[in-house]
Amino acid sequence: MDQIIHFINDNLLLIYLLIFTVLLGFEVISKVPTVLHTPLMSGANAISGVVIIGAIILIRRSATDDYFSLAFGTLAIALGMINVVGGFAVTDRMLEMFKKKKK
Amino acid sequence: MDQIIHFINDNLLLIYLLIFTVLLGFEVISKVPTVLHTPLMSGANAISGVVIIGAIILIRRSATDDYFSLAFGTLAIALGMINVVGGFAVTDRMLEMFKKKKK
Amino acid sequence: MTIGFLKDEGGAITPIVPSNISKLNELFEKVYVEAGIGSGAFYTDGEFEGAEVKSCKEIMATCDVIVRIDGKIEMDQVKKGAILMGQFAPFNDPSVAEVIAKKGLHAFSLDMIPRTTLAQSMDVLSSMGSIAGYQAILVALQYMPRYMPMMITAAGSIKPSKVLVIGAGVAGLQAIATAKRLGATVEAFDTRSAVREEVQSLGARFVEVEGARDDKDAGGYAVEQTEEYKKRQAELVQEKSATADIVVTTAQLRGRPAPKIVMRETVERMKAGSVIVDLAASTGGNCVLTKDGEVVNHNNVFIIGDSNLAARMPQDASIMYSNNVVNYLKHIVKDGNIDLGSQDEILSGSLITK
Amino acid sequence: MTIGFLKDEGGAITPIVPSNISKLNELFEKVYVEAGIGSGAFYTDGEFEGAEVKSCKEIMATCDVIVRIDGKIEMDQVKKGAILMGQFAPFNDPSVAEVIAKKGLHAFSLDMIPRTTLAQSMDVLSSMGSIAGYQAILVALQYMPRYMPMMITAAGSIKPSKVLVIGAGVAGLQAIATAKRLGATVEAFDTRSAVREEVQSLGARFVEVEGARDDKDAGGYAVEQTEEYKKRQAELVQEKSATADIVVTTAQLRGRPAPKIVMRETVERMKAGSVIVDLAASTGGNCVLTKDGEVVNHNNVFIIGDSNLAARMPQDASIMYSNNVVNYLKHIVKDGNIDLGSQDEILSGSLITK
Amino acid sequence: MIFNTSIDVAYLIGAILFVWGLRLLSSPDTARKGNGYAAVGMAFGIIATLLDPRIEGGGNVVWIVGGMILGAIIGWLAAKKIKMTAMPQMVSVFNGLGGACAAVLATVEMTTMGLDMGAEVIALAALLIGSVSFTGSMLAYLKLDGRIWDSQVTWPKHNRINQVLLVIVLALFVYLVLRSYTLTLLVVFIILALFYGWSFVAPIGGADMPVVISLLNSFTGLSAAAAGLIYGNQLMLVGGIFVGAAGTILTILMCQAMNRSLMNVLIGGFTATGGGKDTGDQVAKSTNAIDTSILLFYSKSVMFVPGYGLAVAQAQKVLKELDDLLEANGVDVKYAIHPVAGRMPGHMNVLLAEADVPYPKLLDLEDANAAIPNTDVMVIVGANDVVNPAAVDDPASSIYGMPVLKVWEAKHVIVLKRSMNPGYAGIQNQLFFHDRTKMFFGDAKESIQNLVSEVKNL
Amino acid sequence: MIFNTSIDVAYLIGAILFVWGLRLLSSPDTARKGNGYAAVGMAFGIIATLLDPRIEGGGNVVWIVGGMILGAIIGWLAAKKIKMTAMPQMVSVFNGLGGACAAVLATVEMTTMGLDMGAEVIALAALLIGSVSFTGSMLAYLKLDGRIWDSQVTWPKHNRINQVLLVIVLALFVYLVLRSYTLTLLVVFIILALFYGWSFVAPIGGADMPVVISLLNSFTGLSAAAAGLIYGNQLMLVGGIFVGAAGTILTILMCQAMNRSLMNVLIGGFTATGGGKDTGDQVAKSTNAIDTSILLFYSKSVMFVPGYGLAVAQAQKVLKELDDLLEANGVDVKYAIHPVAGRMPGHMNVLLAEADVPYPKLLDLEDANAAIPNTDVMVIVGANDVVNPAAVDDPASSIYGMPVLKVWEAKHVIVLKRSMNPGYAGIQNQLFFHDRTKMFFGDAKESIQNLVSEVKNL
Ligand SMILES: NC(=O)c1ccc[n+]([C@@H]2O[C@H](COP(=O)([O-])OP(=O)(O)OC[C@H]3O[C@@H](n4cnc5c(N)ncnc54)[C@H](OP(=O)(O)O)[C@@H]3O)[C@@H](O)[C@H]2O)c1
Ligand SMILES: NC(=O)c1ccc[n+]([C@@H]2O[C@H](COP(=O)([O-])OP(=O)(O)OC[C@H]3O[C@@H](n4cnc5c(N)ncnc54)[C@H](OP(=O)(O)O)[C@@H]3O)[C@@H](O)[C@H]2O)c1
Ligand SMILES: NC(=O)c1ccc[n+]([C@@H]2O[C@H](COP(=O)([O-])OP(=O)(O)OC[C@H]3O[C@@H](n4cnc5c(N)ncnc54)[C@H](O)[C@@H]3O)[C@@H](O)[C@H]2O)c1
Ligand SMILES: NC(=O)c1ccc[n+]([C@@H]2O[C@H](COP(=O)([O-])OP(=O)(O)OC[C@H]3O[C@@H](n4cnc5c(N)ncnc54)[C@H](O)[C@@H]3O)[C@@H](O)[C@H]2O)c1
Repeated sequence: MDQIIHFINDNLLLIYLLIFTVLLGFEVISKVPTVLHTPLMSGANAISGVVIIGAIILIRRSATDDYFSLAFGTLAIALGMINVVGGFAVTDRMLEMFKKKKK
Repeated sequence: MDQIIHFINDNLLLIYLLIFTVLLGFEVISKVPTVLHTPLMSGANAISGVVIIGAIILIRRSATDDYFSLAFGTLAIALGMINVVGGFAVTDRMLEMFKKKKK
Repeated sequence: MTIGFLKDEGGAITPIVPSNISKLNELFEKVYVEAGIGSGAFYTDGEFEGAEVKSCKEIMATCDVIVRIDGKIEMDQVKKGAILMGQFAPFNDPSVAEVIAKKGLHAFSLDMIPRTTLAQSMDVLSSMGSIAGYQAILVALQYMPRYMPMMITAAGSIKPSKVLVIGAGVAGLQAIATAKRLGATVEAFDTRSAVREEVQSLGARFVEVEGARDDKDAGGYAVEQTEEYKKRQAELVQEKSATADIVVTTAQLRGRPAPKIVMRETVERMKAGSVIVDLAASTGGNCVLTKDGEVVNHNNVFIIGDSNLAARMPQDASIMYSNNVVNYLKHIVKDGNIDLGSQDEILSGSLITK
Repeated sequence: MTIGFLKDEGGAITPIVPSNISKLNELFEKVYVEAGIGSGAFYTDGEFEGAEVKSCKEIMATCDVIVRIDGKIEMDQVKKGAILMGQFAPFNDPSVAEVIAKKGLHAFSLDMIPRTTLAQSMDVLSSMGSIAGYQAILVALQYMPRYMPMMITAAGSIKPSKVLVIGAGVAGLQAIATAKRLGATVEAFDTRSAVREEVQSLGARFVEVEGARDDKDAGGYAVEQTEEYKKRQAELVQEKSATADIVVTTAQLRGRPAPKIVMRETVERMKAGSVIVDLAASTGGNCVLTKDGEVVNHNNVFIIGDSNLAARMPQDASIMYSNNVVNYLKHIVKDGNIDLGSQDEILSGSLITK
Repeated sequence: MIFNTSIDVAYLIGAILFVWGLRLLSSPDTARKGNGYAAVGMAFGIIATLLDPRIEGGGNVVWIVGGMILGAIIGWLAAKKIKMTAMPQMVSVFNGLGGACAAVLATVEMTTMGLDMGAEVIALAALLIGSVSFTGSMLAYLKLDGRIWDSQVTWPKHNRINQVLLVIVLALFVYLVLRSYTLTLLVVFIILALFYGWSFVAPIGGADMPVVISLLNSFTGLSAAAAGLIYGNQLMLVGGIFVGAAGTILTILMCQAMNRSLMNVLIGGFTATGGGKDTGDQVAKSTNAIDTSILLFYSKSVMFVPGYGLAVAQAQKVLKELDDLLEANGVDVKYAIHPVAGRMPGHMNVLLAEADVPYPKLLDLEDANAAIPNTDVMVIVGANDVVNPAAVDDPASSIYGMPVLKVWEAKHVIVLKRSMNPGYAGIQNQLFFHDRTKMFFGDAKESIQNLVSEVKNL
Repeated sequence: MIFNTSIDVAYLIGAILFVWGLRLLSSPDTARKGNGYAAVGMAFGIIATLLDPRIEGGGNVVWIVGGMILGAIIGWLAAKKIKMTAMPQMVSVFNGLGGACAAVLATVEMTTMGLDMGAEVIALAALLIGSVSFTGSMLAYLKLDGRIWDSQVTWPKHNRINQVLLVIVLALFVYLVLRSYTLTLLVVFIILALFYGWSFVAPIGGADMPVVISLLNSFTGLSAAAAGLIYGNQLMLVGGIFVGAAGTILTILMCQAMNRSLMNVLIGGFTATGGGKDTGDQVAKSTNAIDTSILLFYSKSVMFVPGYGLAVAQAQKVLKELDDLLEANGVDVKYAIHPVAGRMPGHMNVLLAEADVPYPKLLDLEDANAAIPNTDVMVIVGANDVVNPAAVDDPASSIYGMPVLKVWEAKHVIVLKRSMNPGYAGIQNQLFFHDRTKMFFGDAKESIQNLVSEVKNL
């Protein structure tokens, strides 16, 4: 409990930010047509690949001979990159059908 | 320039928060029917009365004999309170016409 | 003042219906109606409460105002200074006014009421034209051996009839509306350019012949067109009629014979069982084969010449005509009198004995 | 096999139209038509290309299949073993099948084709009934002295006509649709409960008389109703007719006289100029005053008894009838032969000489 | 510690309630609830501030409570007593007072505390923005209330003067921050700021005041945010910024609704009533689909008056659809059919029958005129001559004496047509300039289609 | 210093682009652009990370670039080669890999660094969520791709087992945090987490996999956010939380679109194809206004097949409105009129004439059947018998031999009716169970009205 209170005290701005981000996430999605559910899911998935940044940081931080970190880090980078590149590309393909017309 | 950079560095979270708040403000208002413009303006105006919090802080902080601050603070509180109470009340009256029907 | 209403020779429409008598009693001292005046419209003499039923002779001899739809009133038997009301068509026979004036009588011709917005409630040409347009389609359907609407059925697909309306004045527009209602494909022609939008406003197609003479200054009536124009129009009509199932013609020119628009060869190219309804029959007809008051069967194309189609619907026609007359009288009778010298546009426009 | 088509006595509709001959040539060795068969529908003999024009006698003497709409074929002059086709109405006269069979002939009665979804393209009752319903309104308008649609005009406001349709089968529904199109306020009656939704689907109001006998098992045809029910229905009809401008009755019971629904007093309460169109006239009529084939003027209410309204529109009626016949023949003729013993529902249902 | 945290959480909740409240406020169905949420959020903030143990000082409860009660009473009474029509003015006053509050706070801070440069910048900003908001709002109030006319407060080249003024104020701002600051200079600064607020609003047309109020409202929000920075209070900061952003968007939306840009509005110099189309001296007020749809949706009775324009636009079917939608929501819908509407006898009947409008809904001239005074909204769909008051009150008119539909006797009149052009009779129609009339320009079919969409969204 | 700040600003821009991108993604018109924005945001983030001078360590550019190129190529090829219909599976795989990435990072952090308790909690959370997301997504992929059937992976009382499993995992989590942590225990934890992910998805119906993927996607977002906390990276944190929130809402919306609750979906055990109405053994697929409207809007040719239901619903006028809207957007619209549609000869003609459908748009049986194979979407509006394939392929049927509209030869078939009830002939209709058929249940008029609203919003 104490720790939680401490945490809140120390990270008040962070908490504001997180909650507002959540609100923004809700607000942005709240009125989306069903047909966009899949592309949206796919797009969101691509964004969640942002975790790759962590992998890059991990490797950049690692000693050049820390093969454990390097190996796993590279694996993580590859995985994340698949998620990012594949995710955006596949979303784009899904959305091709929507480019045809303008009102 | 330097100061700005410093400021950004020191208040990164705050800046995130502010920008996200702005985005949220945009997003929340972006599709509002014309007829709600006035009530919305009025409601937003009432919220901007949040400045009253500053007035309260000012007085609470002041020494009991700092009549300059006390006088001005009380003036500020009264002004703010008019804004807040009047603002919400008038908004509510404006919105009375909308309560009639439900779809 | 007293007013008397006479019956047209063999006419089904009555210029006065029972429900209007009370209104006339407010304007006139006494109201007379000829015996049997309402029979064509299914009114018995007994229904004309508030009016006195008299013979034609008596009415002519005594009344100050005498109304007969076609205006054919024996002037010799009429009281001096009396006012006659009817459709005298002075534009067709300009001498009529003179004759009446010579007899010391006055005459209001209801077909001379200006076609303004204000006068619409008195405008017998509009109300009767409207009925004629409606009936034009019904009478055509009586002869046409085909469905008017489209029908996709198990026993075959029937295409919608094509209806061509030539002259989209009041009658033409109503014909368009009626044919549209029954599901026909309707096209219409007119020389006045303003009509285009009106035709389209009824959901029909406007077939335009370019080069029509302008008509802005003719008070709403059509002007006669050039030879070149007539030729091109005739060609287009030939074209359209060949495929039309029903042609309704209403083109009239005030004071002149009706333009000949549908030619013999045109008729001969039409499908068997097709129908032409010619509302301009009384002034010669828009179709060269038209005979006024007759149905001509020309190679199984029926040409119906009838300028009095309103009589096919005598009850409503009588009600509307009577309303027009009453509205008109309300307008011109002031304090139990008619001021023949009035500058009122409607009164002076329709007073032909000046 | 050869097939020959005969003309009805004085009938305007032809059971074969020129455009269908080629289809018959695929089914039969030779196709014959009686001279003048298409005249009522505006077809000349010359138009029947692919068929041979012969006299009635010759056709009867030579053809294997003989078609005449009303089925009135001189059996003595017909070749032995020939197949007759027409509307023999065996439900009205059950002896007819026997008579034909005795002569050694076979007969298909087109009015006995089952009313199934599959058989609809051969169903002459449907196609002719549909036309009759459409024409019922047109013929009524020929007599009614009033506007059908509502008209708010400067010469007075005209209320829409009230149309009451009794019996909403094929003809009744088409009458409803046609009256609606022309702007009437339409109400309809029927004893079959399923009709309610069908009536409403055309935008008309269904006037329900409660307590009708159920009819689910009568193959789509109406069953006779109880006395109590008849009484209440008559009362409601009395009510509705008193205000109706047009009453169209189509109620028929297979093999029995048409139910009497519109009584004398009902008619006498109707407004002058109102019209009753009785499509059940041939089986006695739904109105007691109906005379088949006549227009009765009863106190200025017109009662039109006509069970053959389709003949008012002979061209399309002929096309549809002919399509029905061709579709029917296509169904029953297999490899140039008709298998009289077939178990096919449509064939065996309409074969009355078994 | 835990109490402090609760205070922080209360602020947080307040902020969330602000956001959620404004979100609900932007849809008619939930607007009232949204206002309530925001008010609760405000209560959270105020109570938290009152209880926050981290604020050290005299306490001075009496002063606080006194000020609060005084303000609450004044605000409450003002809000309740004001006439419905004067509400926008009231909002303007309230907003000005909010700005004044921020300005007062900033002044006190400037004079009493030793601020570092950053804080000084922020305090001066709050002072400037608050002051501008104060005087600007007050002038907006006076203009809206009709107490001051545009011409009374505009000078020649006013916009140029404003630009110069702004430069001076900003220069003084920079000077105050960078160089030494004296009380005198501060007072000069305050006076200039107040004056600038007034002068800023002065040349803007009276009819554009709502836009100005919205803009000044977002200013007040920013000044509150600035004050929040001074006091390190997240709720003020977040709330202020949020309102600032929302107000800005709202201002832009309001300009868009008038088909103008914000710049265009601010440069000002427009006619007294914007948004309408001019014809000669008179100006007709115009409206749009959203406002009209809400007007229709929330009224008890609506009467359509179809005319030739309905036929030209072939709008009968969409009109019926609108009718159906309104009926489904309990609005009583009728049609007033003038005998000569259209171009042939019975023209409207043909159209409305095509659209399946039940006959009992059609009123003829007499019935319609009897029903009009009890009708909330008359919607004139492409009719003109048949609703021309000249027939009743202008003996010189060519249609004088013709019975017309007295639509102006209803509470509201909406006229759907494409332009100010006359109808068949070729005469001007004073109805369009009537107090209760609003023009809804555009092809009738399109306009009604838009109404249908809007009503569906309600 | 300034460079550092630029990096921070780049992250900030990345975050804003994420938000803006997803916002644009939620409307068909701008969706593609939105995806592009988000991708650019990601590029900002990655490049900023690569350049950030504040990260000290070996650099190891080769490893990084190697990993990136490898991943990029695999991802790109996978995305481009995959069949259109298999895209959801692909997304699932991608998502699983993202989760795996987070799990790997967390594992490395757990093993290599001395973390304080807070960081440990966060790392373990990332590890847990990432692992669950990984195996769950993989199973979802296998199910969606038809490689594994529900029955192959569900055990009796599966939900109970899952609950127990969850408790064990969480207990281990707490133990790892509070008590000493050993590598063995960590490995056990990882294995359990991976297994739980699998087991969590196993009992959920194959047809519900899209919902599951969306849920797991928001999990991945959360694990990314957790990783962001570990590395103190705002973009990861904000982006992760944002996607987590958006994903959660999206998951709920997807459930709503199927008329189910999330709980209902997760408890699972449903039929292989959810959302349809059952009739005997066969299941018809159902659809809704939004999907249908988009299908119609973005197709080249649409053919309506009106039947008796159109008449009953009196939907002819709204149908015409839909027609107009589609035509206005370049869709070719036709009507196929079957000769016996309705209840009287010419029934459909009467209705469509009333709605003013131009005659050339009406195709009779033959013309329609010729045009159907080239038609994108057939919309059956309350017809039944006249589109029954039994007439063609079931000699036992009472309507065998009747010519019908062969609507099933078009690319898509949408059937508007209220239920699975038969029509006049009283016989079942196999069309409803056809591959290309989707049922849109409801009164035809209401359904079409909804379509109209949706099309207008596109
Ligand atoms: N009923 C008859 O038998 C008959 C026959 C002949 C003449 N008239 C005369 O016609 C007039 C009828 O009066 P009314 O009020 O029906 O019509 P009106 O006075 O002619 O006015 C019609 C109005 O509709 C507007 N309009 C035209 N197209 C439009 C569109 N697509 N969308 C929206 N608005 C459109 C026009 O204004 P914008 O151009 O600004 O859009 C016009 O002012 C009377 O003067 C009458 O005497 C009647
Ligand atoms: N044309 C004629 O002359 C004639 C005459 C008599 C009989 N028939 C027969 O009628 C049939 C006509 O075929 P059809 O395809 O037009 O009709 P159908 O086969 O009778 O099917 C109509 C369908 O419309 C649906 N429906 C009813 N009301 C609805 C509403 N408000 N909204 C949406 N859907 C609704 C019904 O399904 P739900 O209940 O699930 O909604 C029903 O399955 C044929 O069998 C034909 O033989 C025709
Ligand atoms: N103010 C009002 O409210 C009002 C009321 C009724 C009529 N009017 C106007 O009165 C005028 C006359 O109406 P009407 O119906 O009595 O006209 P009409 O009977 O004199 O003529 C019928 C139509 O035939 C057309 N026509 C003439 N020659 C033609 C030709 N060669 N080819 C094709 N068409 C030809 C005319 O243009 C006219 O439209 C119209 O302008 C009408 O709008 C006004
Ligand atoms: N399957 C198909 O496609 C198809 C095609 C055409 C007709 N049908 C069916 O065939 C049946 C007969 O149609 P029809 O038009 O030849 O019928 P019909 O001519 O025999 O009778 C006309 C109508 O009168 C009604 N009626 C009988 N007695 C009545 C009474 N006392 N009062 C009121 N109404 C009374 C009947 O119910 C019927 O609706 C109907 O059920 C029809 O739906 C089916």
